[in-house]
Amino acid sequence: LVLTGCSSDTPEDSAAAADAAKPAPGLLPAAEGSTSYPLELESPWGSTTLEERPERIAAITPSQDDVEALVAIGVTPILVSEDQTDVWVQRELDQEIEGRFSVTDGGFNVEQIAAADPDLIVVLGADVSADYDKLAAIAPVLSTATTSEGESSVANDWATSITALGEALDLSEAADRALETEEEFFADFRAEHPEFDGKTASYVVYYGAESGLQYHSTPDSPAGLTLSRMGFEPSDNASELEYRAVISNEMLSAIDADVVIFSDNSDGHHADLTDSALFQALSAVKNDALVIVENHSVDGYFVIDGTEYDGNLSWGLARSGPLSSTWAAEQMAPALADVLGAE
Amino acid sequence: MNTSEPAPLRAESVTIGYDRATIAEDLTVGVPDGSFTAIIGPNGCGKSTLLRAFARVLKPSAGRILLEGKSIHEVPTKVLARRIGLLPQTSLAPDGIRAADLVARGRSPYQSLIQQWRASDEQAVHGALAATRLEELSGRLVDELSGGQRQRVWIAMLLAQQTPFMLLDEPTTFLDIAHQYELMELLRGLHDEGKTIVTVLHDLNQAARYASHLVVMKSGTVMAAGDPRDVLTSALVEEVFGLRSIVMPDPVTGTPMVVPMDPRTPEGDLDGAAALRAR
Amino acid sequence: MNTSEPAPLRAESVTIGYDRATIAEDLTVGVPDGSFTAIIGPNGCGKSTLLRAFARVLKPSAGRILLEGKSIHEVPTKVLARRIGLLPQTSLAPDGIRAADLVARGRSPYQSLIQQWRASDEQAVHGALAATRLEELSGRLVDELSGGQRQRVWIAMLLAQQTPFMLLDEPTTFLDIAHQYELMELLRGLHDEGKTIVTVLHDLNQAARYASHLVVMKSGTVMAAGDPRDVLTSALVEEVFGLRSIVMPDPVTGTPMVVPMDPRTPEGDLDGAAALRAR
Amino acid sequence: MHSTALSSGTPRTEGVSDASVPRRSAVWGLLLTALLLSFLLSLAVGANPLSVGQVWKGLVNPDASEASIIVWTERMPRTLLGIAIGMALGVAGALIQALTRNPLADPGILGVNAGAGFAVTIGVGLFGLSGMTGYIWWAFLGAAGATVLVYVIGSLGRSTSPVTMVLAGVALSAVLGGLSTFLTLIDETTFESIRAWGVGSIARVRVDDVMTVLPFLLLGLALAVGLAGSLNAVALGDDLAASLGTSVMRTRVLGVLAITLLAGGATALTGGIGFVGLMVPHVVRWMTGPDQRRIIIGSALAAPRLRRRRTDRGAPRRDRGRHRHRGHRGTRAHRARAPSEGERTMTVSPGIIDFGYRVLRARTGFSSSRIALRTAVVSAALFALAVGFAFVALFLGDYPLSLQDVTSAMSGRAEEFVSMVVIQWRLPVAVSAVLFGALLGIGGAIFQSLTRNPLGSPDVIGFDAGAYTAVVVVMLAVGSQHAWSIAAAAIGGGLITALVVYLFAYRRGMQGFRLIVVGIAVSATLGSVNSYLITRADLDDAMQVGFWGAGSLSRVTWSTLVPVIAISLAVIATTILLAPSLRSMELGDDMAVSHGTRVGAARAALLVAGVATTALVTAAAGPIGFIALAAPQLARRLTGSPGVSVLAAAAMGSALLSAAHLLSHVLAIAFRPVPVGLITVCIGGIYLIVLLIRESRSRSGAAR
Ligand SMILES: Nc1ncnc2c1ncn2[C@@H]1O[C@H](COP(=O)(O)OP(=O)(O)OP(=O)(O)O)[C@@H](O)[C@H]1O
Ligand SMILES: Nc1ncnc2c1ncn2[C@@H]1O[C@H](COP(=O)(O)OP(=O)(O)OP(=O)(O)O)[C@@H](O)[C@H]1O
Ligand SMILES: [Fe+3]
Ligand SMILES: [Mg+2]
Ligand SMILES: [Mg+2]
Repeated sequence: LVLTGCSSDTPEDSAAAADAAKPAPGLLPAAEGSTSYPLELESPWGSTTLEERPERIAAITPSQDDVEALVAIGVTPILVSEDQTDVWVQRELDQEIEGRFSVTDGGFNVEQIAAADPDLIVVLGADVSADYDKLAAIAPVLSTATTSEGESSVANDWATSITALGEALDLSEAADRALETEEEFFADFRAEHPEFDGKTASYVVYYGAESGLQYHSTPDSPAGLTLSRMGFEPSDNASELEYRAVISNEMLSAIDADVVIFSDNSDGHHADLTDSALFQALSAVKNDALVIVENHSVDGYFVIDGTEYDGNLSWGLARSGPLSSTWAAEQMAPALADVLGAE
Repeated sequence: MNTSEPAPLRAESVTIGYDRATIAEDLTVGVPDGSFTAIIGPNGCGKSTLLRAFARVLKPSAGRILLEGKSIHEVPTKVLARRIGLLPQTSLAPDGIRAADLVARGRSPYQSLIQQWRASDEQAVHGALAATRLEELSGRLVDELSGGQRQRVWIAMLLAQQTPFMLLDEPTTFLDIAHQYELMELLRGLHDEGKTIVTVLHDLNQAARYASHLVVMKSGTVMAAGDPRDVLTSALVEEVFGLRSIVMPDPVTGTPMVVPMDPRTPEGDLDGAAALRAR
Repeated sequence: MNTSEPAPLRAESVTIGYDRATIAEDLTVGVPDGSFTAIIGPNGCGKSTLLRAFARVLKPSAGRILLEGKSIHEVPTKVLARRIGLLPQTSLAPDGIRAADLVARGRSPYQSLIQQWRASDEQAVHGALAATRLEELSGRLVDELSGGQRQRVWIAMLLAQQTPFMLLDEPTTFLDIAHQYELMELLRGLHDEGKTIVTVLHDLNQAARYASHLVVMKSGTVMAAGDPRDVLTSALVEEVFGLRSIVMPDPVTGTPMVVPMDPRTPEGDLDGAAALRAR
Repeated sequence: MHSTALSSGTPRTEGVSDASVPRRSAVWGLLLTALLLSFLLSLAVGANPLSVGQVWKGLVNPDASEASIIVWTERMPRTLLGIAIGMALGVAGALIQALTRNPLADPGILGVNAGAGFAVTIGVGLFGLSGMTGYIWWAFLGAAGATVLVYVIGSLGRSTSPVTMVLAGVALSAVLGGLSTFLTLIDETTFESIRAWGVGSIARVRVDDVMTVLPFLLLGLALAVGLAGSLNAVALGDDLAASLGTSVMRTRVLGVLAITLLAGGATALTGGIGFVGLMVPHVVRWMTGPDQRRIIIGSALAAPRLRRRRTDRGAPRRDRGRHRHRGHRGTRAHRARAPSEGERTMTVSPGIIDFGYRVLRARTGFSSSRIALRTAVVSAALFALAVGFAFVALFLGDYPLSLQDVTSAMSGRAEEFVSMVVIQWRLPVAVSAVLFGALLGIGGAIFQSLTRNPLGSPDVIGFDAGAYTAVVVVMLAVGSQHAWSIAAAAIGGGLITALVVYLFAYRRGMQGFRLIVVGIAVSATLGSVNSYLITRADLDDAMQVGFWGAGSLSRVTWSTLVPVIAISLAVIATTILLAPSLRSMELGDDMAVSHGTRVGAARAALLVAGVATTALVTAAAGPIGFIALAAPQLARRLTGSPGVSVLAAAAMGSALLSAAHLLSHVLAIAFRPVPVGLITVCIGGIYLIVLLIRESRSRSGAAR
């Protein structure tokens, strides 16, 4: 059977995770001493108390957003969702993650989480209202969800998440450092690529004839954020489109920009669309400013202009975390420079 | 079976019909105390409609149906169901039901949550099966019975309901001649026990033989009512049905016997008015 | 309507039945050339089963049904459908169909993709509606007709099929007496035009009056067959139906007329063998 | 072919159809005008807000302008395609309804959709199939294969029975659908690429693909038109059909073939648009009358427009790691030819009547009852089984607990966390498996009995869609997620839907048929409303609803369960009180009234109770499909009871759901977690198929 970035590993035996319950050395960096325990952890669904500095951390957001945040400050979680762990996280990890848990239609499998015996449960960017009580019975729960006017929001803002993690784990300095590193990276990046400055860019993903073309670079979207940090401006129609709006053929002109990054998720059938008269009429195409990213996510690599790269660029662009966005920027830079420099 | 005190059932200037059409207007017709009433009349004249109104299946849009002086629509349905039973012209049997089960359904007016199946229910069903000679077929699937066998099952169900008033719509349909007469004898027996029988019949001779009271309908009105011996004449048959006939005494019972004329043998034209055969 | 040459239809030592039960074994029975054949017999004796076998709705498990010497199961169905028509004992009308449309369905054996509705179809339907006096009801919904009206629609459908062989299973069911005799007259007229009529009847007097050939069945066997005048005797009625009766000449037509005995008037006991009334 | 039908459909004898002729020609005019209008509209309206003038200019002088490109390369092919697919599905629906004489049958019932989906799943998952053209062939073959299988199961007895065929189709569809979902669960890649195919949109189909399929559609259409006359005959019953010169067998085989060609082709292109095939024939029949020739042509004309409202429903959502599974529906009954024990008289307790089966008569001074021994034994056994399964499931879970841990937790002597896992986490789920199964069984039994149709289950009639809508509204608009408010919303939504359906369907007494038709329409409308609400909602809320919409027991806690238990006690009590009325209504309204049943009131109350069962379960666990449909039919075949028995259906529902619950635990331990709903569908479906095959073998019924 085949796997893609959106797919899952075969779940590892959770019983094995329980066996390895002894704290592995070096799961997290040494304490900085800036946080004092016990620490009250608030969330819209209730609160828990962290009695002492945790070591075994379960990161249970299905999309693994919290894993990236943890790894960014040097922490290795003991339990994550069964989705494949991405390259940009993998390359920063210095040891294997102990266990995986499955996400089914019913929600979190709380028994698997309990069996891993965590002493902190991190859930950033997911609503666990229904399971909160059960999770809290297992271990203290850290969430950055906020409440306003009775509605809870789990919108994921990296700075908030990382800062909160730093505080809870007594790693505030590491958190600040991670954020600074990212800032520095993009400052350097913009300096290195002045040709991107002020150019408009759109990022679209093509899912094949069946489900069509989606627009992914609205200003607040992960890809939009990454592109703007790289120095680009949003394309003309970016603010009118919804994130992941399906662009019908009739409306293709809406994606036009100085450069169009076109991610092909259709198993190589993108010519169905790109050869059409309406697509050929785009100014980016006429100006030769179309970057086609062929996803071979099954085998974990992608291709731009005949060159293979490791990892899954689509997923990298679907995040704007400190590890993913810097990685994505690195990957795209040569091709973009090629297109824009040749202008 | 329990004898019931005599009880008059009557429609008082009722208007009955369906959404699109009024079938009978300002109709007044009574079922005499403890009578064996037969309703005859041409197809579509409203016999079934009247019977359904008596069984409060149809609600009259004007007028009232009275049972012992009280409007039947004011009597609790379950109570009424122990007084008046109906055998509709056509009925539906649930898939896969067996004869005895269907008959047992006739007991439902007597059942409550706690009293679901008393010895009296058992006896009533048994009696009904015996009276319709269905003992041997009682375990058979209703779907797999012949037309006549099935009709007897429905009659048994009505019998099991043990109501003092029994309304039957063409109960002899599908029955062979022996079963027809057997059914009529059965009804007569029930009548003798005090039940009031109201039945729609197409066989005028059976009606004449067994009924103590004959109601003759045409186009939603009652053309004649009374003792069959007085009512059933050749002229009436011609007027109501448009059928020329001779009416002679039944050689067995002496009741009127209608023998239709044969249009090919005009010498049989005993009646004067050889009018057109309308509808 | 087209006259058909005389054509014999017969069952030759057939075994017919249903999965669980064999209804008739090694039964041989013929419908004489151009006859008006009536089948009589008690409920459940196999009349409908035999009729369905003649109409090749049921396939005999042994023996053959022959039409003019050829097994009907070898004739293409559409061709056979122009020769033999059936009116089943009970039928299903599609929801929301109107009378004329239902009658028009009788023309389907004559229709093909290209010849969907010819003038001859129109005439046949019109004639059938006229013969059953349904002209005025032709636009009505079948669901909303009275029992007798509906039965006439089914008969009209069979008429519209214009087959030289017409098989009818209890066609007088639900009809009032005038319509019953009208139907019998209609069948006689069709018979005179050369059609072969086979009909199951429960009214022995009608059978005697109209049939040229009577088949008397009991428990899947033929007890007697022949001219009704010869066949229909009080002894036979008692033997077949278990019903004591007197058989006298019909005052109108002189054919045998069966008048059932009244069990209450034993002086009517004209027959010797006052046997048990079996089933 | 239009003109043939138009000129031939109506016998024009003077006086014959006078009443209906003008109305009919008006209907035809209406349908044709509407078709033309929708054709023009489809050209004029699109994603790009071109003005009518631009469109017209682009249309009449094709050049390189954007408008012209859009009109000629986008809108024209899409329009023609939509018409072709709509016609195919509409006609296939008319065919299947005529063949099975069941107004609830849609082409999917022959396994077309599920077969196509399964084949594509296998193709993608095991053979690395990709791209539309590949899908089409696999889908087509899958549809054909499933249909043939359904037909074979349906004809195992001495003759083909439409009822068995329908049931077999429903069961097979359920199983294939379940297996497809299962495969995609194992291998998410497959799922990702199939999901879009399965949503049923024609927006992205390419002209080339249509050309591949078009010959099949045309052949199917020709066959359908050719069969119309025979279908008219078959509608009169098998006896008359035979004597009218129609070979019933041949009509069925060809009809099934035509359906495969039409629906298989359309499904291959679009991934299945179910509603068209179900609804269009009803709308058309209502306008044109019951003649199949008119219905078939009318469906062809009408379908393209109705279809358009359903396109673009499945805007992709971000639901990584969370997937929703469509509920499966199905099941259709047949007179249970239980082995006849009529000849051998056996009475357990003293009784004088031979009921044809063993009867238990229990009498005390206070109460009395009679119950078929087999029904009693089977129901008791099923309940026992249900409780047993649920109990065993307590011992299984991902948190490692010893046998002793569980037993001591049950007796309240375990350590706090252990006892919480057992009592707070596992016990409510186990209890809900038993209770919800019973509720669903009861709801199904009530509706199948009221509508006299084995397909008449609450999920088909649309009451769970109503409950779902109300919950979505409450969650999204009001923002409340409390167990009581969700339960109240679900019941309220179900009841309002029921009321609406009832009001529409009521016309001097209610008929099961009209109830069904109105129900389907309402259900379809609500389905669209639901997807609209969800696509409009912001992401997180939508995800929340998505979670809930999947239908799963594992999130049930005592706080959600307590309200359900409280209300369901009332519902069950009502049902017990009304069961006698339900039984007497099986005999028709006239008979029921004369047996002392207040038909109107009883029907309304039963409707409420039936709706409440479904709504309660929907509220607590999300929609759980198939049980309401399958349990009454399975129970009936096991007990040999006449009609559907509420008690046995409840027991069967319990047993099914708790067996599925247990199995999902076993699978999770041995392999990987699988949603309960999926397992229910698979075991229920397979079991139904087995019963059908057994029944066909022993069936009499040469005649039927
Ligand atoms: N459901 C209905 N809706 C509309 N009209 C109806 C309905 N049922 C019967 N009718 C019409 O009412 C009239 C009387 O019908 P009814 O059934 O009472 O006749 P009937 O005397 O019983 O006739 P038959 O002897 O044929 O059974 C008929 O003209 C019939 O067409
Ligand atoms: N579908 C069936 N399956 C099994 N047995 C059947 C079926 N239909 C009829 N029978 C049985 O076959 C026997 C003959 O039935 P048939 O219908 O031929 O009787 P009939 O002579 O027409 O009776 P009636 O006058 O009551 O219509 C009956 O005993 C009946 O119970
Ligand atoms: Fe996925
Ligand atoms: Mg009547
Ligand atoms: Mg018969």
